[in-house]
Amino acid sequence: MTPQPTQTPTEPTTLDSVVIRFCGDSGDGMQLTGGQFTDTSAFLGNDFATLPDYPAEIRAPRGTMFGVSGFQVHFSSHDIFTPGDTVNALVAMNPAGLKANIEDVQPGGIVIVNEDEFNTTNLKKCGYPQDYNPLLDEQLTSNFTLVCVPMSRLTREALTESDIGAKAVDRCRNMFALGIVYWLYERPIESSVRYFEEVFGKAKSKPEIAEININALKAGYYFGETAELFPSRYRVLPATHPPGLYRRISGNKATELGLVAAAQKANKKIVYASYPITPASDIIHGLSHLKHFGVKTFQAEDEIAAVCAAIGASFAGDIGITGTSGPGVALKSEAMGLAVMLELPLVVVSVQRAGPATGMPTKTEQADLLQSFFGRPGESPCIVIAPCSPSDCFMMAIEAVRLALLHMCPVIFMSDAYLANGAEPWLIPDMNDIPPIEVTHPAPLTSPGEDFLPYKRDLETLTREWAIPGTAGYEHRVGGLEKQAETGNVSYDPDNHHEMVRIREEKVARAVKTIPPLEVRGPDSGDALVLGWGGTFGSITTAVDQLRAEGRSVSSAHLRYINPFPSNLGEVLSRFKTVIIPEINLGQLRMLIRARFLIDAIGINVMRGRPFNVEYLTQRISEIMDDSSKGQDR
Amino acid sequence: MTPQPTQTPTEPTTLDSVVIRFCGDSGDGMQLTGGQFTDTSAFLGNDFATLPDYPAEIRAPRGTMFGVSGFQVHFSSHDIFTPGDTVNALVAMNPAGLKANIEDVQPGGIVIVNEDEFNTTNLKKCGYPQDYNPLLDEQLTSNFTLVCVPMSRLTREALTESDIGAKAVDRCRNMFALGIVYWLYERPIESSVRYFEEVFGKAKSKPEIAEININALKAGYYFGETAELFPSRYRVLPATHPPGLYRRISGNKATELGLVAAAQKANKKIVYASYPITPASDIIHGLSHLKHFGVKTFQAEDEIAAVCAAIGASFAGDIGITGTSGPGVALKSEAMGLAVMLELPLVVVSVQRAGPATGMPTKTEQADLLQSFFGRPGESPCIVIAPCSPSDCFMMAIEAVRLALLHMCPVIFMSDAYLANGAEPWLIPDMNDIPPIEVTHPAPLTSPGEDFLPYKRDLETLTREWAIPGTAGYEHRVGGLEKQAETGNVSYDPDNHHEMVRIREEKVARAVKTIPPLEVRGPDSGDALVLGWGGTFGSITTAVDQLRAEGRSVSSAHLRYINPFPSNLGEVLSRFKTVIIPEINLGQLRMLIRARFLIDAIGINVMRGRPFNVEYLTQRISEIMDDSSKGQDR
Amino acid sequence: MTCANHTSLPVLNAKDFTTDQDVRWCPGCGDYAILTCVRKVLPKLPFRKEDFVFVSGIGCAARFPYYMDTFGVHSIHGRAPAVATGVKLANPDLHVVVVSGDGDLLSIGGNHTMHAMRRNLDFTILLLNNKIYGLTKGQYSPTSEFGKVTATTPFGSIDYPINPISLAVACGCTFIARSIDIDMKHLSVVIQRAIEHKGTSFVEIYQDCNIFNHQAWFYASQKDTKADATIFLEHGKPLIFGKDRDKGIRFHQGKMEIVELGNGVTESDLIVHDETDHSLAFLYAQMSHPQFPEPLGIIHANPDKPTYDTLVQKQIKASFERHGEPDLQTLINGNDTWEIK
Amino acid sequence: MTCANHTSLPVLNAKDFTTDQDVRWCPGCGDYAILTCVRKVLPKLPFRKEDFVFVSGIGCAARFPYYMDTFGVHSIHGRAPAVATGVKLANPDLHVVVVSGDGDLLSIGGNHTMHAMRRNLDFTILLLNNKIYGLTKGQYSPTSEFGKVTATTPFGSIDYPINPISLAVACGCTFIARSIDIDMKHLSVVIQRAIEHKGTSFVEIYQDCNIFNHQAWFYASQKDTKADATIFLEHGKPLIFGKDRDKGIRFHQGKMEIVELGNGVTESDLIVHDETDHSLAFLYAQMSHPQFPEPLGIIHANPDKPTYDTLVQKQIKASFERHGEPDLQTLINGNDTWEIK
Ligand SMILES: Cc1ncc(C[n+]2csc(CCOP(=O)(O)OP(=O)(O)O)c2C)c(N)n1
Ligand SMILES: Cc1ncc(C[n+]2csc(CCOP(=O)(O)OP(=O)(O)O)c2C)c(N)n1
Ligand code: SF4
Ligand code: SF4
Ligand SMILES: [Mg+2]
Ligand SMILES: [Mg+2]
Repeated sequence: MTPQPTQTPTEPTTLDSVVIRFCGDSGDGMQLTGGQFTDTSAFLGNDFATLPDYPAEIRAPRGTMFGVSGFQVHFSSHDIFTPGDTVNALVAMNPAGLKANIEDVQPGGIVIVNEDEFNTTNLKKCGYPQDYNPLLDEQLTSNFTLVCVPMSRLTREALTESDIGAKAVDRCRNMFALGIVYWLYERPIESSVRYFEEVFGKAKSKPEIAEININALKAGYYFGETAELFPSRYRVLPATHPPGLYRRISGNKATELGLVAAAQKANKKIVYASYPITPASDIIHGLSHLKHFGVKTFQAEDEIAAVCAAIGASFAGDIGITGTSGPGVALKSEAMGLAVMLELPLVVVSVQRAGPATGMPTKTEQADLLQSFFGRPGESPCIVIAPCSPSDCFMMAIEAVRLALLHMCPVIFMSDAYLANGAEPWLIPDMNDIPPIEVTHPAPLTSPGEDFLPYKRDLETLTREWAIPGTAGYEHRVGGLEKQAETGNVSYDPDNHHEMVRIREEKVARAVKTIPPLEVRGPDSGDALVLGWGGTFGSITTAVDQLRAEGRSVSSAHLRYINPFPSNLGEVLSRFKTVIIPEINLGQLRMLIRARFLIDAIGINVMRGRPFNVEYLTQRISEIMDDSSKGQDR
Repeated sequence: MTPQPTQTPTEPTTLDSVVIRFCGDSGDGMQLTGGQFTDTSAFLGNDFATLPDYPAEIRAPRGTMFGVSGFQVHFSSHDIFTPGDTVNALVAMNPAGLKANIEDVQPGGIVIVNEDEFNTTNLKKCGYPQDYNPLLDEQLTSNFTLVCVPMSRLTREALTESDIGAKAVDRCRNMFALGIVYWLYERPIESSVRYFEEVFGKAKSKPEIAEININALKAGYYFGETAELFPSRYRVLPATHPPGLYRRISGNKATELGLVAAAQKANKKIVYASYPITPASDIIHGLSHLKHFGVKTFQAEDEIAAVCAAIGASFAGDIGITGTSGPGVALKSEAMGLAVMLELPLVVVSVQRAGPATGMPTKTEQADLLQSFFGRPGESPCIVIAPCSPSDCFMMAIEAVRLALLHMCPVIFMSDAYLANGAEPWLIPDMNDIPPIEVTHPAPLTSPGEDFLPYKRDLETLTREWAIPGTAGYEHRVGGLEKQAETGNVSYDPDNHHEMVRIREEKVARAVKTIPPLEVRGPDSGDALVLGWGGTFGSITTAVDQLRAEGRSVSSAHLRYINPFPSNLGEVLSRFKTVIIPEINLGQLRMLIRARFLIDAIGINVMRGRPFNVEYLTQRISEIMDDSSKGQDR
Repeated sequence: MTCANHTSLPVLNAKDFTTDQDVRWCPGCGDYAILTCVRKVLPKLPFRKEDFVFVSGIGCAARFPYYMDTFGVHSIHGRAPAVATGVKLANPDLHVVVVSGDGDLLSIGGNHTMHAMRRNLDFTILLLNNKIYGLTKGQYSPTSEFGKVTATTPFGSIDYPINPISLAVACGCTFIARSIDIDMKHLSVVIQRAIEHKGTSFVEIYQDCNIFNHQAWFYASQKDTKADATIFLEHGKPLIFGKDRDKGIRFHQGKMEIVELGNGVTESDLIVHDETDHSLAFLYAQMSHPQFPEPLGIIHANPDKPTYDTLVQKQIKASFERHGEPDLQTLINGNDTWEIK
Repeated sequence: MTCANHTSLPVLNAKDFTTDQDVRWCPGCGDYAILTCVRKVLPKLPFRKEDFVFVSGIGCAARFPYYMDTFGVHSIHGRAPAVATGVKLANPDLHVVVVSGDGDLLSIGGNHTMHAMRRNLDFTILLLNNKIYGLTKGQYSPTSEFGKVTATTPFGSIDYPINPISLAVACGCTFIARSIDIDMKHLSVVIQRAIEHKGTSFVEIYQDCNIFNHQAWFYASQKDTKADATIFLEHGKPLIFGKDRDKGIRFHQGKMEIVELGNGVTESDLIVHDETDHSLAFLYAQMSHPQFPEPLGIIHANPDKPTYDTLVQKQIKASFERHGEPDLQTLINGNDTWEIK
C-alpha cells in the first residue's frame, strides 16, 4: 500500500543510524507519532531505543513552553543501547517545540517545521521577542537544513472531503508530519495504516477517525515525494538481530509482564496494591486488565495502605507487590520494616524520578538507591535489584518475585523513569524456558501435631516456613515486636535481639548464592572498569565500547543485583587499576563500593533528569583515565 | 532529720564507686525509688549515671516477668560515664525481679530481697518450678550476700497507725527498701523526706501520703541500723566536681530545655509538633508546660502531620520542631525532603530505640543513623548531629536550632533511649554565657520595590533569605517541585536541576565552617583510635581510659557532628594505625567513615538494647589491637 | 486455601482460641473482658478456627492477636485496616477481625478506617475506645473529651473529639454498633452479629483504661447513671430508656427529642428502631452524653450492599469468562510482533 | 509579624493577586474559573495582601498557589491541612486558604482534612472536586461514582464514593458549603463567606476536568438538568427547587422528602434552611443525585465555636498570667539543685 514512486528518485544515502525527535504541543500527539515511527522501524528490522519526554502538566495551554512534549527515536542497522545524544532530524510542530529542542540538533541536521504555527500569537506564547521569527533567522537557516512545511493548511486541504469537523482534522497534522518522515527515511506506511484500522476502525468503531489519519499520513508521504524539499532520502538497513519473534517493549510494560510471568511460574496469585504516581502508574494500569491471570490490583487510599495491603496479602498466601516512586517509597518505609520483621515475601517496585521532594516528576534519576538500602529505622535489610534496560525489566521482575519467595523478605526493584518509558526491541523469550519458581506451604495437619514454630529456619537459606491462614494446625501470630528465635513469640531478651538482627542480615546476605556473578564486558582486567547499575547501562556500554574501539584499556560491568552484591564483585574490581562509577546521582553506588572494598572509585555524576550524554561520558572517562590526580567529577 | 546512730557502728568500708539496682514489679515504684536514691547521691556530691529499664507493657499482671521494672544507679567519688556493667547491690522487691536481674550481680554482691513476696503464687508466676524457692537455693546463698527482709510485713507494722488503707500502705514498701539502702550506704534521708513533703504535702495536698512514705523510709533506715544484717556499711565519698550549681538531668529533659534556651537565644517562638512515641514522648510532655516561654506544642494526628505542621510553622516564621523515634522518622521522611527543597529551618529530634519495625520500643539502639542520612528519595542532604551524654543533649539541642536557622535546612538530632532516660549530674551553665542566635527576616517594603528573589543566596553560606508571611512586598511561593535558581519558580531545566542539587549539597557541606573540630581524648596519635558517636560516649570513654591507664596506645574521639563531619576528621584518623568504631548497630558510622576516608575501620557491634558493657568493650578493643588479622566483630 | 462448604465443624470452646502467651494488660483493664468475650463468641460461629485472622495496629488493645489462637498480625500503628484489606484480597473466605484502639484507628489510622468502611470490605473492626493513649502512657486521643488534662495537655485539650459512630455513618459503613466492656452479654451478641455480617462491621466498644482514664466511662457503666446515660437499641422496638424505662425519644422537626412517657405521650409516639434505616443512623450519630443517652446495640445493619471482596471476585470471574484460559505466551507476545528469520 | 488592627488598607484588585507565572492547566479546565473567582474575592476582604497564605498538596488543583500573588506553599501530596495548621500555630493572624483536589484531600490526605475540621482550625479548605485524579492522568478518586471506568479500573470501580459534605458534617466542621465552577457569582459569595468565617471552613467545589472526566458534573452544570439536580440553599428560605421552582423538600418521619408544590402542599410545609442548625446539615449530607437534588450554598455555619487557634492563644495568655515574665535561668535550674563549692 505504500505509494510506489512515480519518478525515479535519486539513490538514497545509507546511514548507520539516525536519531529523530518529534516535538510539539502536549495536544499534538507526539507520543503517538513517535511510537508509530518506532513500530515501523521495528518491523523493518532496525534496532532502536526511544526516549519520550513529556511535561508534568497534563496539557499546559497550547503553544507554551511548558506544554512541549517530545519523543525521540534512535534507529539503527547495528546494535544500539541509547536513544542517542544529538538529534539528526527534528520535527517541530510549533514554535515552542522548536525553541525547546533546537539546541539538541546536530549542526547541519534536518529541521522540519510546521510553518503555519509560526504566527505572532504562538511566537509570543513561547517568549520570542516581538517581530522575531526564528524561521527567518540566519542562525537557524545557516546551521541546519531547515524545511518549512505548511502542515496545518496541507492537512486541512488533504481532508477537505471529510465532514468530521475542523478540530479532528487539525489533530491529524502529526500524521502528515509522520508521512513526510516516512518518505524521507524510506519507511513503508503499512504498519501505521494497520494500527489506525485496528484501533479506531474496529475496537472503538470510529472508522472516520481511522480514515482521516490514514489520509493525512498518505498526504504527507506524497508531499515528501513530490515537493523535493530534501537533498536526499536516507536509508537505514535492518540490524542483524538474532532470529526470532520480536516486539517493542517499554520498561513499565516489561515489569508488568515479568510480574505476571513470575506469578504464573510460581503458580501463585498476585495482589498488586498501589497508589498512582508518575512514572509508576502504568504498571497498575496494565495489570488491572489481567484479572484472568490471577492478578488482583488494588488502588489504595495512599502508599502506606498499598504496602500494608501487599503485606496482608502475602500473609494470606498471595504474592504481595506494591509499586511506586521515591516519595511513595518514603511513605512505605515504616511498613517495609514490618515486612522485614514478619519475614514475608514482598516486592516493592520503585520507579525512580528526579527528586528530592516532588522534584521533576516526569524526569529520570538514580538517586533513590541509598533510600532502598537504608531508608528504614533499625537494621532492616532488603534485597535490592535493578534492571538495566527496558526489556531487562522483564527478567528482573521475575527475579524480584523469585528472590522474595525464596528468601521470605522484601525485594526492592529499582527501575527509573527512563527505563519505564523508554522502549527497545525485545526478542520474546519462550515461556517454557523460564524455570518454575518453587513455593511450598505446610499442608493442614489432620491430627493435632507438634506446635508450629513459625520462626524455625531452613538451615541453608535461613528462611522460615510460610504457613498461611486456612491451614489447620498452623495458627500463629506475627508482629513487629522483636521475636524469639523459632517460636516467634515477643521477646525483649537482649541476646535474642542481637541474634535475630544478625540472622535477618545473614539471610539476605545468603541470597548471594542464587544470584549470578557479575559479568565484564571487554577484557577482564585493564586500566579502568566502568561500573554502573540500573538505567545507565545503555550509555555506559556505548561509551565504553567506543573507547575500547579507540584502543583504550577499559571494560564495563553492570550491577543488576546490588544487595547482596554478586560474590565475584570484589575480585572483578581488583583486576582494574581504576574503577569509574557513572551515576545519575551524587555517588550512591560509589559510596557503597568504597565502603565495602576500600577502593578509590571515581564518580561521574550528572543530574539533568535525563540519561547520560554518551559523548560527555566518553570524554569524562578518558579524562579520568588520563588524569593521574583523579579528581572527582564537578 | 537523719536518725543519729544510737550505737557506735563499725567503721564503714570506703568504696570508689557502687552500682545499685532496684527492681520489682511495674507497680512497685522502682523508678521513683531509683530517682530518689540518685537525687540523694547527687546532693552528697557523688558523680552518678543512671539506667532506667522498664517494660513496653504499662503494667503487666503483677508478679510476671514482663512486668519487671528496674532502675540502676552508678554513684562514685570520681568521674564516671556509664551506669555500670555489673551490679554491686541488687534490691529485688519480688521473685520476678530477682530472677530477671540476678545474673547481672557481681559474685559476692549484696542481694536484698523482700522475702514476703516469695510465696507460691508469685514463684509460679515468674516460672519457677514447683516447690522451688530461690532464696533457699545454695547457688544464691553461696554466691551472694543474701539479705532477706520481710519488707511487706515490716512496712505494714510500721504504718499500723495510719488509717489510709492497706493498698496505700503496701505501696510504701519501696520506701522501706530505700531506707535500708540509705542506711547501708550512709546516705541521709532528708532529701527524700523533703521530696514527699513537697510533692504530696503541698501541691497535690495529700499529706497522709507524704507521711506514710516518710515513715516507711525511716522504718527501713532504722531497720538497717538495728538488724545487723550487713557485714559492713559502705561509704562513697563525694567526687571532686568543679564548683557550681548542679542538677540531675536526663537526656529528654536536657533536650527540652535546650530547645527552649535556643528559642530564647534566637528570640523566636517554637512550634513543637509531635505524635507520642516511646522514648520521645517526654519531650512534648515537658514542653507542653512551657507556653509562657513561647513554646507551642501540637499533638498531631500522626507523625506526618506533625512534621508538616512544623514546616508550616517555619514558613510562617516560628522555629518548627518535630520529635519522634525511628518509625516516626520513617513516616516523616517524605516531608523532610520537602523541607530540604523549601530550604526552611526544621529540627527533627530522633530518639532512637531498638528496631527494626516496632522492635523493642523501650530499649536503646543506634541503628537509625543511616536512615537520617539517606532515608529520603533524591539527593536530600540534612545536617545530622548527635549528643553524647544526657546533659550534652542541652548544648546539642541548642546547636540543632542554631544550625537549622543559620543554614535554612533540616537538622536531625540523634538521641537514643539510653540518653533520653539516663541521668547524670549537670553543672548548670549560666544562660548569659550562651551566645545569642542571630536571625533576620527582611523587613516590610514601604514602597513597591524590586521583585523579591526567594532563592537568592548568601554567597558565604549559600542560604536563602527567610521572608515570612505578613511582610508586605515579600509575597512568594515555595514548593516541592524543582526550582529555578534565585527566582524559585518551577523549573524543569536540566542544567538548573543539576546546579540546584549541587547547591543544596554544598550548602550543608559548608556548615562545617561553624562546627567545632573533633577533639581527641588521649594522645593525638598512636596505635588505635576508638571513634564513636551518640550515646556510647560513656562506655567508650571508660573503656579507653582504662586501657590507656593500663599502658596501651589508644585514644578515643566522639563525633557529635556527623553531617558534615568536622573538618579535621580525616587528619585525626590518619594519625592512628587502627580505627575502631563501636556502635549499637551493625556498623553504620563505620560504613560512612570507610567510604569517605578509605580506611579499614573495624567495628564492634553489639545490639542488645542496652549500652555497651564496658568490660566487653575493653576486651574487644584489646583483641582488635592485638590481632593483626583485624577480623570484623562477630 | 479456600474454606467454603465445610460439612462438619469440630466443636470448639474458648480455650481452643487461647494461646499459651500470658496476657500482659494491667490488672483491671477493660480489654480482659473483651478478650474473654471474643474467645467465647468464636466457637459459636459456624466457621473453622484456622480461617480466622486477627489483625491489629499498635497500642494496648492491639496486643489482642497475641492472645487469640488463630492466625494473627500485630502490624504497625494505624495500619490494621489496610493489612486486613490485603488479607481479604488474597483470600476472601477468611474471617478477619481488626482489633485496635481509638488512637490507632482514629488518629494515625483514621484514613484507613474511613476508606475500609466506605469500600465495604468484608471484615470486622472492633474499636476498643478508652478515650486515651494507653500504651504510650496517657496522652489524649481523638475521642478524649474537650478540656481533658493529659500528659500532653496539662492545661486541658483543645481538640473537639470525633464521634466514631458519626464517622462510620458518614462513610456508609454497612454495620455499625456500640457496646461496653462491662456488659459481657450485650457485647457478645453485638460481636457475634458483627462477625457474621457481610461487609465492614464496625463496633465501638467503651473500654476502661484502668490506669490512665479510669473514670471516662463511668456515666455509662455505673449503676446509678447508666440507665439514664445510655439507651439500648433493639430492632423493631421503640426507643425507651431510663431507670424506670419512663423516657423515650421521638421525632420533632427532623430531630430527636427526649420525652417523658405518660401525660399523653405513649410508646407509639416514639421512634421505632430500624437497624436497616441508614438515615436513622445519622440521627443516632448525633446523640451524645449528657444531652442524650448514648445508643448501645446495633445502630445500623445493611447486609445487602455488595462487599468489596465479592465485587473483586465478580470481576475476576467475568474476566475469566471473557478471556477463557489465560495463555502466558500470548500475553507476553502482545499484539505487535515481528519476526526475524 | 502580627497583622491585627490595620487602620487603612490599600485598594486592591484581582491583578494584585496575580503572579507572573503562566497558568498551566489544560484549556477548558474548571480550575481557571475558580482561580479567577478567588482573585476577585480577595480584594473585597478587609485583609492585607501579605497576610494571605495559600497552601496546597499535589495535583492539578494544587498548583493554585503558584498563580496567587500571596505567600504560598505547594507542599506534598495530601498534607496541605497539616502544613496550614503549622502556619496558623505560628501566626494566627494570617488568612490561610488550603486549595487542593479530591484525591489530595480525601484519599491520601483524608485524615488530615478530618482532623483539621474536628479541631476547628481557623482556615479555609477549598476542595476542587473533579471526581478524578487529573495530574496522574485519570485514575478514579474517592469521589468517583461506583462503576467508574478509569485507567486503574478498566472494568469499573468497585469502591463506593465518599460524600465530602457527609464527612465534614461528621467531623463537626463549623462552616460547610458547596458550589460549582461554572457559577462564578455563587462561587464568589460562598468563597467570601468561607474566608470570612472564623474556624475551619470547608467548601466543596464541583470542578470540571476537561480532559479526564469532562461530563462528571453535567447533571449539575447543564441548562436542561441543573435546576432539578441541584438546590440552592438560602438561610431562612424554604427548600424550593426545580426549573419552575415547583418542588420542595419537607420532613417526613425525621427524613427528607421531595414534594410537588400545589395540591395542598405549600411553602410553609417545607423545611426552612437554617445554616446554624447542625442536625439539618446531617440531612443535607444525605442528599445526592439522582434521588435528591444536591444542595449548593452554605450548608452549615457556626461562628461561635471557639477555634483551635484562639484556644491556643488563650492557653498561652493564661500561662503568662500564671507565671509572669519567664526566666530562662530559673527554668534551666529546675527545683532540685545542689551546689559544690
Ligand atoms: C508510627 C508510630 N507512632 C507512634 C507510636 C507510639 N504509639 C504506640 S501505641 C500508640 C497509641 C495507643 O493508643 P490507642 O490506639 O488508643 O491504644 P490503647 O493503648 O489506648 O489501647 C502510640 C502513639 C508507634 N508505635 N508507631
Ligand atoms: C506521595 C505521593 N503519591 C502520589 C503522588 C502522585 N499524585 C500526584 S497528584 C495525585 C492525585 C491528584 O488528584 P487530585 O488531588 O484529585 O487533584 P487533581 O489533579 O484532580 O486536581 C497523585 C496520585 C505524589 N505526587 N506523591
Ligand atoms: S494502660 Fe490502660 S488500656 Fe493499657 S493495659 Fe493498662 S489499663 Fe489497659
Ligand atoms: S487534567 Fe483535568 S483537572 Fe488537570 S488541568 Fe487538565 S482539565 Fe484540569
Ligand atoms: Mg486508646
Ligand atoms: Mg481530582
